[in-house]
Amino acid sequence: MSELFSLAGDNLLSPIILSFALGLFAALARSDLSIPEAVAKGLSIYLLFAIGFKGGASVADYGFDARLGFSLLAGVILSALLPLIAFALLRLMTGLSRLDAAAVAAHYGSISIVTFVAATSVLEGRGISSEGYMVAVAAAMEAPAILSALWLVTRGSGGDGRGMDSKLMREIMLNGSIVLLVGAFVIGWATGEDGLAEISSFIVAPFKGVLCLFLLDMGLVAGRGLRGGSGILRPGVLAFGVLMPLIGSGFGLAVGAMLGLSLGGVALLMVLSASASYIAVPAAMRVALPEANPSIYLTLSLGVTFPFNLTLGIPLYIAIAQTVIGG
Amino acid sequence: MSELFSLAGDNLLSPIILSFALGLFAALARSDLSIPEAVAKGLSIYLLFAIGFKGGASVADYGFDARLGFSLLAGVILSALLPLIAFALLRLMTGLSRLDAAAVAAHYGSISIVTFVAATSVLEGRGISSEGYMVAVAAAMEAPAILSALWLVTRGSGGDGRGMDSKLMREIMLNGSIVLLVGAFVIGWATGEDGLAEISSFIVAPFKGVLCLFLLDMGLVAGRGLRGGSGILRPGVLAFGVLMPLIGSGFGLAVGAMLGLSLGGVALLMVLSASASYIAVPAAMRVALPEANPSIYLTLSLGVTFPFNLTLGIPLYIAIAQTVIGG
Amino acid sequence: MSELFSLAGDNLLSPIILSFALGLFAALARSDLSIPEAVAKGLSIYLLFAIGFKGGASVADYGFDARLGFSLLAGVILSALLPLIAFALLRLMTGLSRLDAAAVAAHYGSISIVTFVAATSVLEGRGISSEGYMVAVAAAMEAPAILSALWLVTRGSGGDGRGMDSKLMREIMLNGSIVLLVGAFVIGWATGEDGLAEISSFIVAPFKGVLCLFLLDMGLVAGRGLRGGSGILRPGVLAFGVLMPLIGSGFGLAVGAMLGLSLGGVALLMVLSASASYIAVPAAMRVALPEANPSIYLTLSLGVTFPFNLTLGIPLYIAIAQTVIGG
Amino acid sequence: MQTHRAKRVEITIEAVMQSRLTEALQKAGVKGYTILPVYGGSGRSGEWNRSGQISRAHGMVQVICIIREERLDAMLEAAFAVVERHIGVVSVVDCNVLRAERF
Amino acid sequence: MQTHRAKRVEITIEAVMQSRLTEALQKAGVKGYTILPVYGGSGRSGEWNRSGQISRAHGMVQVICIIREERLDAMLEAAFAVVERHIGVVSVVDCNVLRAERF
Amino acid sequence: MQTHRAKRVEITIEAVMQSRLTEALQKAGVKGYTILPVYGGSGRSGEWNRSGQISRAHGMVQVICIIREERLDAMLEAAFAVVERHIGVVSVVDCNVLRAERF
Ligand SMILES: Nc1ncnc2c1ncn2[C@@H]1O[C@H](COP(=O)(O)O)[C@@H](O)[C@H]1O
Ligand SMILES: Nc1ncnc2c1ncn2[C@@H]1O[C@H](COP(=O)(O)O)[C@@H](O)[C@H]1O
Ligand SMILES: Nc1ncnc2c1ncn2[C@@H]1O[C@H](COP(=O)(O)O)[C@@H](O)[C@H]1O
Ligand code: NA
Ligand code: NA
Ligand code: NA
Repeated sequence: MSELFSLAGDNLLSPIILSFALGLFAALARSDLSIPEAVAKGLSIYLLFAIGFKGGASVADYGFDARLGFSLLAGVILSALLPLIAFALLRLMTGLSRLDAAAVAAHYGSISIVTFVAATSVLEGRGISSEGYMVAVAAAMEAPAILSALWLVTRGSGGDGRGMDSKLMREIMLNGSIVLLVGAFVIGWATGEDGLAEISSFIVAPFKGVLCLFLLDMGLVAGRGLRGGSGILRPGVLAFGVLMPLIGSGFGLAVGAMLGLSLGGVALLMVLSASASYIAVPAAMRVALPEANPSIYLTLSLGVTFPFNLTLGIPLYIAIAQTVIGG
Repeated sequence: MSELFSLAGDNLLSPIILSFALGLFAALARSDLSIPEAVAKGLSIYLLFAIGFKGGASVADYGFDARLGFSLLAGVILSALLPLIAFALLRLMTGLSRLDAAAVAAHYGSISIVTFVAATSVLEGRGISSEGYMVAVAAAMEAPAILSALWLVTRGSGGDGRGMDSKLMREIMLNGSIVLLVGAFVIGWATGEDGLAEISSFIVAPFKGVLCLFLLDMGLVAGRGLRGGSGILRPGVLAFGVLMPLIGSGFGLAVGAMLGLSLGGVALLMVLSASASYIAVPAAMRVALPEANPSIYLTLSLGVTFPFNLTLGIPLYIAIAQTVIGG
Repeated sequence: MSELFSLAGDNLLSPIILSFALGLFAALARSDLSIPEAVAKGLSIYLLFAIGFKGGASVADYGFDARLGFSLLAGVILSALLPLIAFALLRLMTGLSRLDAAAVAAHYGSISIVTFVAATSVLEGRGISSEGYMVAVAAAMEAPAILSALWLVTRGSGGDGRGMDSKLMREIMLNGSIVLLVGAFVIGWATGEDGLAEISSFIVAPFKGVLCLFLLDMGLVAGRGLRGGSGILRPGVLAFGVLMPLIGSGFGLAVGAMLGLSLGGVALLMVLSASASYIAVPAAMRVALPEANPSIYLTLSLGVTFPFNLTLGIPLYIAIAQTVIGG
Repeated sequence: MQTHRAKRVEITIEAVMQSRLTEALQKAGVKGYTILPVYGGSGRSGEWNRSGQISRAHGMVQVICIIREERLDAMLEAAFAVVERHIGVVSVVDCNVLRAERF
Repeated sequence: MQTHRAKRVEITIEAVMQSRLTEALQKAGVKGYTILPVYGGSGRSGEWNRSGQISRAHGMVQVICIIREERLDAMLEAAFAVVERHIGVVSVVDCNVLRAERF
Repeated sequence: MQTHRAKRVEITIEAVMQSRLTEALQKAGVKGYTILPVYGGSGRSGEWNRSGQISRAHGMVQVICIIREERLDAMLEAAFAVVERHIGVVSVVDCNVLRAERF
């Protein structure tokens, strides 16, 4: 326990977390500090490309694992099932409407790639390795949750034609972050160690520093969201934002253990299950469920669950994984 | 021959080419993956600055060569003459109007700096050195082709005052990419090895990685262009897009051999002659020949000739140079 | 003296200065070379983050100094007093109105962080170390000058309610560059050497190269300003732009020596006192003194004093500090 | 100069709906439109701005469409079908255009 | 389609004054507005453009506000109080809107 | 509030032609204009958008010019001389402005 606290403490004092805190502070203090939209997008493209490439290169290096196929499948199932649990919990704990509850639930089935990236860098810092293909699992978990949530809504409304159409389906499956992550994974895999060596002083060396600036931006955006949306954070909703990642991580733990993943792999699957989307899913919800209130799902995902995972969640999940899996 | 194929194969499997392919795929699959305009411009500024600086520093290092002056002159002449050949070929092979043919021709006399950059990095990968001042030759080849093309048009139309004026002339000679490339070359030359050492962890180490992201963007733009402009790619036009670089590279080879350039220098002059502009020339054409159809020259240059050079052209030109020049 | 010239010569031939010169040339020659607003902002965010972080980490490393508190206080006083001198000088030397003179004076009390950054990198190049907390002193000197200048105006106009209100006060104290600089300083301090090691390949290695691109941009902006605003540069105004930094640096020298700062610290305090703001103060002036002519203060600060400090001022201040302080 | 009466329709709509809107406009016979980026705004659903955003969920665009009077109604129907369930604003102004043959 | 008469007010103002303007508008009962980025311009105070700028001192924004006719005057008073001492332009155009209940 | 009749001219033109247009406007006595960035569009020459573009050949801008009625014709002549051979759209709207002395 005390070890856990000290790990959490170490984690809290990393430049990454403190950069997020700085952004949060600046936004809450209403500083005019801001990162241009184009720069924020550029940073996110860099991170997706780098994490995908490194994952692919590591698969090329260590060779394939029979578990890859099962892990992808497990990711899809987790992503599809977690929204049902989230939905039930929301209806129980909060007064949110079916529509708002379904929209929020979609976010918690899907994943936050930057939480994943932060966890990877904590694992690296502790010298814990993990399966390179966890990046592919992350990509596989982005979309299924959206379908589950829309199914929850159409079932409830008796199917008024709302929600999914083929255009939206394509938008979801081919959204920029999935394509870039999977594409970079494939490139890393195809070019392997040699490819990685060629560009490692771009995608490996400065990675953590770029992550700091990106988290500074996320802190700014989260802080602005909290300032505007804090009204919606009634106790039940707030509690959900902390409880749901814990539940999600439990499922991740169970599935990861069943798959026989390494310690690092289990921890990452816990992180993926615990994290909530704030890129792909919000966009899909604006198209498919425009009546759902975006400030609820954005404030919860980015303002509550993301900081929780970043600060306490990640060290906690790793500690639990260590206890259960050993290593 | 089989060696050529294996080199082309190696080339195809480089992160650079695969990044371009990823962009192309994403655009053709209509993913919403996109790189903000400001980020793309930032990447191109980085590449121009880095390539210019490194060229200048290498000239400072290895000292001047009597050939520099002749090479610049040869570049100007190549750039001015290739459009005449391209124009004749277009009128022969395609049904393009004089105006469209002249506009396309201008692109093929001028150069694509990113093709040049990609070739440099292939040469480096194979340990083949080249004259640092080839960067200056590249800059010298940007503009003359435009004047040739406008001359073709005014000659044809009996000189209706269309086309060139002194404002346009200044815009062409002082366009941003020329100024930055030449300016960085001069800075690299003036500060030499010391200057390069000061900033090499910015302009040398991460260079290839940045190039990957830039090519990802070019793939996206090329793909979007192909989606919209594929109608104009009738067989004749398409064939021109592959034949003309081969012809151009032949001229580059002859001139490079006459100048007595090194193997790397000859290969780069072949690449410059083979490549088609997609920055400076299109902008000049919009001003001077607004009636020419931009989707013809953009689709040809960026959608056909650029990928051809990137994948097959560069290894081919190097192989030919090796056969002819030896080394 | 001849040593000074040779140092100035070395300085003039650095990639940093030449990049500024390139930007200046491009703008004056009316090239269309330009750096997108978002990229320029991204570069400035990088520089502020890096310089703040490194300052904080060095404080964490070398431990606190009793002088820190006094240095901050001295910075505040310098920033508040220099505008009074600048104002008197402007009224004496130029025909500027009270309002314009006060607005200009505010700029010279405050500081230019990029001048500070350039000086840091010159010091590093010569192996002269300095107090890490000079970054915090820089932040402390940003705002007080604004209050002094507004006091000069309200005193003159009999206090017509113009100028400062609490919203503006918050905007000034929490402006983005102060928050980022101080925040990064605190992060660097809290995470210390370990934190720096984690992200040094992002914030240390490529720093100088990024600074080159940023100075290229500043050259472009300064050149455009000079093209438009050169009309206002009558001899008196121009002379002020060179004289005031010399006077400011004298105050910096005296105060730095009194504080017992190291050679590097004294030189940096001279640079801070000599430099003129071009980010925080202009924005505050547009809000508080909209009738003051922005092209006067922008042209002076960015077009005259900044290049003077960058090229001649910095080596001069270091040489003087060496003569006076020894070392 | 010779100008011709037309309508200038301005549709402020979420960025995620942009392609759906322009497809609908094209089906309704609209021959051209121009899209302006929107930096921020405020309305019943609160205040927002674009800085630092990476999700397409945030952000709106403004689609400006100059159209002959006789086509206006068909166009508004098409636009309304898309914006109906979404946030956004549609306004129409009388204007005069050069080169009327283009609309 | 059923449209309703309204006013489209367009205020071009320095970026540093944006939040002061929108606060004033909100106090004057304005329910919504849209902010467009401005790339450059020219006026009595000279020519400018945004490229390469990092200071908020440069740059303007365009605030567009669609409003019912009866609220126009209160709104213009509020806007004028903010822009009065500053550079900038205010123009008003008659327009027709869909979904009038929103304004 | 006291407002004055004027014209709001909106010219959507290729970015490469921007400086030629604004120079012509200034010669025609126009005292001010505002330039908005354009994100994308569609017309007879097809669909385009700005993302990822590095060439000035792509991209348009919107030049907005508020002008007194009596100057309109001279201005349209000047604008037309520039846009004539180029793609782009010119539209004019009646408006009312505050601070008429500025136009
Ligand atoms: N009256 C208005 N005038 C101009 N733009 C508006 C107005 N009302 C809403 N908007 C724009 O439409 C967006 C959504 O509005 P709403 O649906 O009211 O939340 C806002 O963020 C504004 O960008
Ligand atoms: N007549 C006009 N039409 C459109 N925009 C204008 C006009 N006059 C001024 N502006 C805008 O307002 C800014 C400040 O104008 P001024 O106060 O005249 O310097 C200019 O940079 C333009 O962006
Ligand atoms: N009817 C229209 N309404 C608004 N913008 C238009 C219209 N037609 C053309 N445009 C704009 O002008 C550009 C060129 O049009 P065009 O010359 O028809 O290809 C398009 O890409 C649009 O940005
Ligand atoms: Na999840
Ligand atoms: Na060529
Ligand atoms: Na100062």
